[in-house]
Amino acid sequence: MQPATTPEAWVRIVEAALLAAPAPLAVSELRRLFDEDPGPDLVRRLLDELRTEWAAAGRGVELVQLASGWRFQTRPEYQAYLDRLKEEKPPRYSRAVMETLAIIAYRQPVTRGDIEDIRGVAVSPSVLKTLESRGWIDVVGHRDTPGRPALFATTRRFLDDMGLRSLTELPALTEIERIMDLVDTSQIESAAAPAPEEEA
Amino acid sequence: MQPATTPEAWVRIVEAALLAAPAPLAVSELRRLFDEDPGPDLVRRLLDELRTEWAAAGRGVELVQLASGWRFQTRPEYQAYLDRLKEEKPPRYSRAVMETLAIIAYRQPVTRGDIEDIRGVAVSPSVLKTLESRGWIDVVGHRDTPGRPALFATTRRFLDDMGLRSLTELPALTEIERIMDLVDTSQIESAAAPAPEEEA
Amino acid sequence: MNLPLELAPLEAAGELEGVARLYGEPLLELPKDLYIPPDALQVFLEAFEGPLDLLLYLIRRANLNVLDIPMAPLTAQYLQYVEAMRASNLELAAEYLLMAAVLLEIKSRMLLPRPPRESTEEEDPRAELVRRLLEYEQMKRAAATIDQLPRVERDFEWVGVFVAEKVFERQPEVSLHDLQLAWLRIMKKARLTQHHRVGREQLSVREHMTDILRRLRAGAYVMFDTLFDVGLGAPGLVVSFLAVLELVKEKLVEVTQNEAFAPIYVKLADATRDHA
Repeated sequence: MQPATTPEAWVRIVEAALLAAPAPLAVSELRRLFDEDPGPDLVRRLLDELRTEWAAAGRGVELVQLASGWRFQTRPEYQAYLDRLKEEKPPRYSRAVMETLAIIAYRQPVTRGDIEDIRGVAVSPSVLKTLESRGWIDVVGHRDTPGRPALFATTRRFLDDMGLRSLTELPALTEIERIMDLVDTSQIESAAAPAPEEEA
Repeated sequence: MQPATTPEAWVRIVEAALLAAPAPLAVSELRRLFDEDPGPDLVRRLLDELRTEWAAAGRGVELVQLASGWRFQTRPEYQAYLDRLKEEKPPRYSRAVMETLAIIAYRQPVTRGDIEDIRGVAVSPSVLKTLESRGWIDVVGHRDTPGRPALFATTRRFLDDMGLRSLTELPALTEIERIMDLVDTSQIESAAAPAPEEEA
Repeated sequence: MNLPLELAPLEAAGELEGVARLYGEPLLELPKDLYIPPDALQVFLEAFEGPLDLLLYLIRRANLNVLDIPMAPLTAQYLQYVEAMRASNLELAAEYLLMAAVLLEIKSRMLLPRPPRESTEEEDPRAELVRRLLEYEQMKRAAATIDQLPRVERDFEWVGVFVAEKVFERQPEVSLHDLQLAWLRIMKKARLTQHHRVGREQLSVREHMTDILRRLRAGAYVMFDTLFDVGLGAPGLVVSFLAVLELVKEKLVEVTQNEAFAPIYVKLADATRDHA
């Protein structure tokens, strides 16, 4: 171990420790790095120096002080880049959500009862809530029947997210029906991935 | 997200990604960071630039190329300081573990029986378990002999943890092999023969 | 061939705890005239990774040529250790006894006169042992070398900077294909093909229905004329008109006209009722 005698050497040690640490390091912990305790004030000066140095270099990583200590972390502006490295698969909507969305898209405006009639099962409120919070459906009115059920329709945002200019650009149902006649039933079943019914 | 249009901005993105990555990043992964694929050569140039930049700054952290990609790691000279922050010492491995590891590394793929033949003693299952749970060896197949014994080999993780890019970077075996080749065959015929057969 | 072995007598084990932990080869330099207590012998035995390791130690310590091992003294020395271990009631691994048998067998074969003619063909009885010793020694050294390689967590640390993520939920991605499949599934399941043969035109009617409902959402009366965008052309106007008719049919809107040729007003049906 080289003897660390200069402030520059101390900064480098603190830097290496912070970069390798799995959790924020408190000043009290950083003091343990050295043979002789440099005291809290010197450690704080080293930290300030380090923070300034990294900020001046315009790096995508910055030194920040948190409740539990100091740590290096990426700047939020870089997250979009870092996200691209993520392996994890995006979440999938359940079949209930997708079918409800399809019914609303093609049969709008529809009530929850309409959807239940078509799907043949009860539609859980969480399914509609999922689509509403995504901004893809909303209530456009109420049907003038007992209970005055809400009428759901797709939103402009839905079209935007799907890359459509209007609902008429949705895949034509007649075409679907034609395909359906051609396609083997088992093929459809396997293509329509069996996402669990419950998860929204 | 700021548009990254200058080489300096690219370097900073690669740097942030490497600093934040929980595992080494391959060039192919780093290419995914950008809107438009910069191609492998440009990424390699950015990596070289980054490595040079960090080395020139005399930091306690360096950019290294390993079997599974590029990664920042602390320089060994700094370990004595960093150890002071550690709650527990890293495990020390017994000779049995290290010898088993060496045999697997240099003679892979090998069965437990092969290892026992070379060491002249039984290999306890705990030795293999230790190496497997460290992620340094795994079963890559089974030998087509009675009992179909498992064939062990070292992992990419082993190379990464040892700071190696490939098995060919393992330290050369001692001169014993050369001696064995030079030995007068009439004197020790079969002794000279078997050494090179399974070399990795 | 039968060089005298300068092997330490068994009694010559001393401060074994220290030396026994040494990782490396000539690890035990034992004082000559000390009695070995059984537990020290145990430590001594544990310092070796097996009979090959013990043999290598004996050979290297006596500075012998591995390629020309004097079998008689080596065997004698080895047996001495094994005997001492047995006498101390140490649990001796079977490998040590097996090796003793191997050594004795080689030694006896060496004593047999070789037929002069076949001497070049005949293998040295020690060959297999030598091969194993060399192979083991090589791996033993390789293990020591690998152990010296800088290793993560012992000699260096990975750098892992915290990723400061903005908290946002990752949303599922849905493609038109997914939507199509969903609809397909519905129709297969419910066998609705007959009843819901909805084409492009009808869909655009429904789109206009939604648009009109949105415009009426405020609850106020809206002039009938304003519901039609002339820019859509004749087909568009027809579709818009069909949408209004459909809305009326489904009792979603209320159309009012006070007298002939007076302006026609459209209003959400429910809104009307709210006020009523």
